[in-house]
Amino acid sequence: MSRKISYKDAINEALSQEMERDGSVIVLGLDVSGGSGSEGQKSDAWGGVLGVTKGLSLKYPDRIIDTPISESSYLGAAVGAAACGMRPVVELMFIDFLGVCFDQMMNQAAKFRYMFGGKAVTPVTMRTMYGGGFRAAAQHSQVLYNVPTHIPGLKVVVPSTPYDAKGLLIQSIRDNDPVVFMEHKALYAMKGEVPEESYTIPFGQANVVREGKDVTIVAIGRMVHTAGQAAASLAKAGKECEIIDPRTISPIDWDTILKSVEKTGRLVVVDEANPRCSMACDISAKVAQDAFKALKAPIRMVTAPHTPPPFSGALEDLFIPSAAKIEAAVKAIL
Amino acid sequence: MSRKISYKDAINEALSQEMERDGSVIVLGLDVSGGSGSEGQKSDAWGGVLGVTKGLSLKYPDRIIDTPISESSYLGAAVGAAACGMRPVVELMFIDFLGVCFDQMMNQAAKFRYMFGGKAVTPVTMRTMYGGGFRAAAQHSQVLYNVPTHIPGLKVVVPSTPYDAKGLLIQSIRDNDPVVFMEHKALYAMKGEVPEESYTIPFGQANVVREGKDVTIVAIGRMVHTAGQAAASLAKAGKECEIIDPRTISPIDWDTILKSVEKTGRLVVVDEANPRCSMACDISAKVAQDAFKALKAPIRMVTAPHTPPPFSGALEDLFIPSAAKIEAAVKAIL
Amino acid sequence: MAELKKEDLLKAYRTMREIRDFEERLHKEFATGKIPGFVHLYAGEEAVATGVCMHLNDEDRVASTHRGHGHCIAKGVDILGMMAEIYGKKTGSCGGKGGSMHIADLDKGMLGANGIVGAGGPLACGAALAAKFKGKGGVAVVFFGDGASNQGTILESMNLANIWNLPVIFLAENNGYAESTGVKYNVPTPNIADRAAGFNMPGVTVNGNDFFAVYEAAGEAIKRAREGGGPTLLECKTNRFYGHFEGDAMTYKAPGEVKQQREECDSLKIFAAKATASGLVTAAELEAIDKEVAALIDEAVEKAVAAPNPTEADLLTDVYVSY
Amino acid sequence: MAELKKEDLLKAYRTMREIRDFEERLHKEFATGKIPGFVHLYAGEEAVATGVCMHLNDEDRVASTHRGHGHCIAKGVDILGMMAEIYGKKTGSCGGKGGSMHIADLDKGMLGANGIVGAGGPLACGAALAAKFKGKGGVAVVFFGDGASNQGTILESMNLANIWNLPVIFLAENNGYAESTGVKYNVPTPNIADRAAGFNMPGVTVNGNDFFAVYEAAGEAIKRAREGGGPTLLECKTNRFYGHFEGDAMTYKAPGEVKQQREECDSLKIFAAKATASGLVTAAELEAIDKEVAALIDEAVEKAVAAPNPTEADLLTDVYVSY
Ligand SMILES: Cc1ncc(C[n+]2csc(CCOP(=O)(O)OP(=O)(O)O)c2C)c(N)n1
Ligand SMILES: Cc1ncc(C[n+]2csc(CCOP(=O)(O)OP(=O)(O)O)c2C)c(N)n1
Ligand SMILES: [Mg+2]
Ligand SMILES: [Mg+2]
Repeated sequence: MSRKISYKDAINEALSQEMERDGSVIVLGLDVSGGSGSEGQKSDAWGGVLGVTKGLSLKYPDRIIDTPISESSYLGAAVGAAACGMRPVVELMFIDFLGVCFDQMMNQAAKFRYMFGGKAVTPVTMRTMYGGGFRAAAQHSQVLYNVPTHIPGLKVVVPSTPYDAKGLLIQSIRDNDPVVFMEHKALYAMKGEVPEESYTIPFGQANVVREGKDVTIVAIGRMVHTAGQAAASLAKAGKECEIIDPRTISPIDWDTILKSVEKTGRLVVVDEANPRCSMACDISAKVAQDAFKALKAPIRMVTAPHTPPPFSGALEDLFIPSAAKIEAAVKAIL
Repeated sequence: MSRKISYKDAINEALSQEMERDGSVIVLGLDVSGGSGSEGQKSDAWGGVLGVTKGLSLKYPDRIIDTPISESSYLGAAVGAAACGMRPVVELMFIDFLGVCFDQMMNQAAKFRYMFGGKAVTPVTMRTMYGGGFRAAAQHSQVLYNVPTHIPGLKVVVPSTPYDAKGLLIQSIRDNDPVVFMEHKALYAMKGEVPEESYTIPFGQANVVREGKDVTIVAIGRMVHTAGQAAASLAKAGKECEIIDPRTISPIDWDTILKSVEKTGRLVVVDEANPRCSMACDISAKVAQDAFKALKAPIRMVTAPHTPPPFSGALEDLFIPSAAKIEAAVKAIL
Repeated sequence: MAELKKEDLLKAYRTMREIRDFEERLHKEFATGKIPGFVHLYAGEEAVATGVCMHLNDEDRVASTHRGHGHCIAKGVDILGMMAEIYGKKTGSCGGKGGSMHIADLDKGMLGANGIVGAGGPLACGAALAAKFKGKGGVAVVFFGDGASNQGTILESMNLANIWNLPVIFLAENNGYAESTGVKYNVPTPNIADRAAGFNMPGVTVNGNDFFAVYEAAGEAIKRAREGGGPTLLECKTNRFYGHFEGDAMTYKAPGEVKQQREECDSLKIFAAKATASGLVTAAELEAIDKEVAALIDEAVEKAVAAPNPTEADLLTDVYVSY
Repeated sequence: MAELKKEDLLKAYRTMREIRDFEERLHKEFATGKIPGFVHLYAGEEAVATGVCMHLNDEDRVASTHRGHGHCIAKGVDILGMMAEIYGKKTGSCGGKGGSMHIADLDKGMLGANGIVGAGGPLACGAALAAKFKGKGGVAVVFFGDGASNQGTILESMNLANIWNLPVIFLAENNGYAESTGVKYNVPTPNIADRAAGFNMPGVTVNGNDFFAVYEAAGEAIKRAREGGGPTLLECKTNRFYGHFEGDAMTYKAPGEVKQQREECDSLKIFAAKATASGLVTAAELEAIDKEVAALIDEAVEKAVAAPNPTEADLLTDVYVSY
């Protein structure tokens, strides 16, 4: 398995392989083909705003469906189609647009099964981009994965590598529950080893990215790599960090996290999101409840500050958690 | 100040007094007057779905404005009007309907000031009902105050008594930032002492509802009363609980919470919401970070389970945190 | 009435009678305090759900509203299960977890009553999209009220249905009120159907109290949809006989407004008159149905009252297929 | 052209030229990699913003879009501040916190460019409501694209504006594309203005490349709004000369499509031809403006490049008035 492809191509390949395998998989979203109704190239003109679905409409012309800018309708249509036997993968371009369609996710997709006494099955995958680094400012850089994580009935997946992106997306599509699949826009270009054949990664299984005995760092999505830099630097000073990438945050693999903290006695949580009611809080609180006795020092959270994402690169670089801040947090509790 | 009125009437009085004082205060929402365009009583036919604004349209006929069922538009109109010099109080009937209008709250109202470099002032108050106990099922019983709390730029107020409801609502209306004002539907009938004259309660000042030395219980909204029951029962067994009602959760009075935990060494957080990325996590995490040394036992969270709110009373009573569960949590860490 | 046979007429009448009696009985039972939550009654609007759903089979999907009992009954959901659900019992259609606002039966093509005004629009588009992929001529119907006609989700969905040429019927149930607010305030055109042109689809308005008018117009729209002719906006003007929800004093209605509607616009009376006048059915046959339905509703309430509550073990199940 | 005086014509031309040069320059500068983020250029659509905003004063409000530079300039926002903002500098209109998609100047009545498609509809309704309370004849304009015409917020807002009789102009900028998707796919009627009737308001479609056509139609709509006559939907058909955003290869446009539009539909050329033909202004006068504007844009870029970045102290400010 020595082939290296990008995070973006890994996602594309997962979609393609699942569409090949299962005719009930359809892809809906803004410009996911691109060019519909245009004067020039009428198919595959874009493949999504950043080209993630590029090429698919040539292979599956009827199942890659461009949508009008009506997120409630088309996301809700994906939910409805899922409840009627399809396996839609619907793209919400940026998670920041959640505000125009949240109801169909939170009150419809998430709740059908419970409200209907266990009778509904709604296998919809909602792909969306999140995160900073693009100088895309306050309405195109948010993280927000804590919002669907709060909602019972949804599953939330946050892959940090091309390998995970492919395996987790295939799992999401095959999964019988509604899944929110969060892609970090600044990871699309990242390359990594990805098997050509189809494979799945089960939900709720964290990845221990780096082993260490001094401190546990739980980091999510792109922050896994930032934490890795911090750990590399700390290693030079003789401090061994254990880095855990939960990969899915609902369900989340508490076992692996709690066991690690029981070993290290120390926890730093790194979350690119704003701090209040965040995943950083969620993980910290769980540990403070269930692994309290093992803790030798305060838990530290490294997050963005309580401000909207700023536009200017000079500010955004200060806004996004950095390796230096993670390192400082680790040092403060060692 | 021996006059007792209900939580609902306290809210009504706050609105009335502010409308009297300031002509730029307007109230918008579904049936907030009621009867518009009807064949019968054309004004004040409802006063909101549970009668909270009853009578106001008779006093201020032009400023109590019925809206179509277009939450995005009318909530956004309130935001726009606020940015243009009005002080709108807009009602989102139930917080569960957030999904059809969240954008105007999270990306517009919340972010104007920051995105525009400090130049916007958006004094909009968004009143909404939350919480269980009405057998109103999965789409009319949610708590969800963690969602606006996560969003920088919003303030979030959760009054637990008629006194607080009045003072905090007047503060919300006068406040120059967007405020989400959360009313628990099961508290409307609760009576308490409320001064007739106008008064404000500052944001970010918690209320120490009960003093005690053994354990700190932070409880929010209606849960303050449930915690009170638990504390009364525990007192009989000689255990002294300190109950803290944050009253506003963004901003939140960390000082009072941290000081109390420094005194008691123990923390139970009671939150009616679903557990993941909740206010329960938020408060637990902060304490595990900033008052860790004072902690003598694990932090405990008492929340609803990770399920949508069930309809049947038999289930809902098990879903909502009970005094018995709080008592058990306290005992588990004493 | 040409194409309707005797058995069709009797079936239609039975459905309408079931809805009416179900709702009238709930109204009484609610007053005793034994029924929890928010209950929105469909009494007065029976001809709409019935006239539409007579054209549908179990493969066709319906997305309903908070006022969903009528749609459920017309779509064939079991009445005993519905009653038990409304009482919050373990034997209910949703095991007591959903209640009045969330009754669903996917096997019957009932995608659920819905507590979110307008939410059915997108869902019906999705059901129609699935039907299109299936290629067997299935259709989807979204019922929504005059108030809901202003919700962005409904408006967007009309456009979506048109540009994807989906087999959806947008069924506007215009009962004149959204809670206490009159349709004249909320909708600035004479008819809700006037919105159809802007989304390039046929818009039709009929008397929603007349089963035959609804049946005919719905039949045309559904036929067109089945044949690939795309969506229709069909508005049925009707009345609700009770408050927005149980407990509503209806001060926004004019004195005598409901009384007059009950006298002049009662869909069951109108149906009975026309059906018996046609000579295809007799008054006695209708009365026999009345009795059977009365017994059925009695049975439903008795069984619902006697049924067990869900228990603690039920609280945590049915959130996910697997987690 | 009757009511337009020489100074008006010169002003209109200057505004259009400022927009064009601002955008053409950004296109060049973007290619050098010095401009961060997503940048959506308005070049080609100048006549729309200019024709509308000529009727507005600082008390009138405009809610804009992701493609907002033209609206900002036409509404009088300082060009030096805009350029610095787009470069992310401390001296920018928003201190570098907003960027291209969020330029605002409330003192000028510019309620902000907006990164959320359709979000301006409700905001403009609110601005209009405030104007109504103020009672001085103020109006609000929401600009939105052909793609945005399908967003529920826009559709809902048309209804809201009508039933509240708000002084709002819904200004549909139909440039034929929503990102890569053609308007023919997204909008099933010949004109977006065809949606107006369903919300009981006038709907007008004009050539958005002709300043005079826009000016006249907008003038009527704004006058009606100021006088209490309620909202209008005004559609301006126009073209964008660059990609959806900088970096877009525009494969969805036909070969030669932009070239032809630049030749036949260039709003500045059309304006210059008509204005000089009227005899009110001379080609030399327009050329003089060209030079002044070129110098202004040079200055704007130079100053923006030289300006300081915001610093750590700026990161945490401006979230709340008080917290
Ligand atoms: C998004 C949303 N907004 C508001 C409500 C509250 N609500 C429930 S029913 C209703 C009125 C609906 O009116 P209409 O669509 O005419 O249906 P009807 O009740 O007349 O059948 C309202 C406002 C809701 N449930 N969902
Ligand atoms: C709610 C929302 N959905 C999608 C987007 C992504 N997006 C930005 S601009 C755009 C196209 C807008 O098309 P149109 O309204 O025609 O405006 P134009 O770009 O042509 O000026 C899209 C889809 C967004 N910003 N907000
Ligand atoms: Mg109605
Ligand atoms: Mg466009």
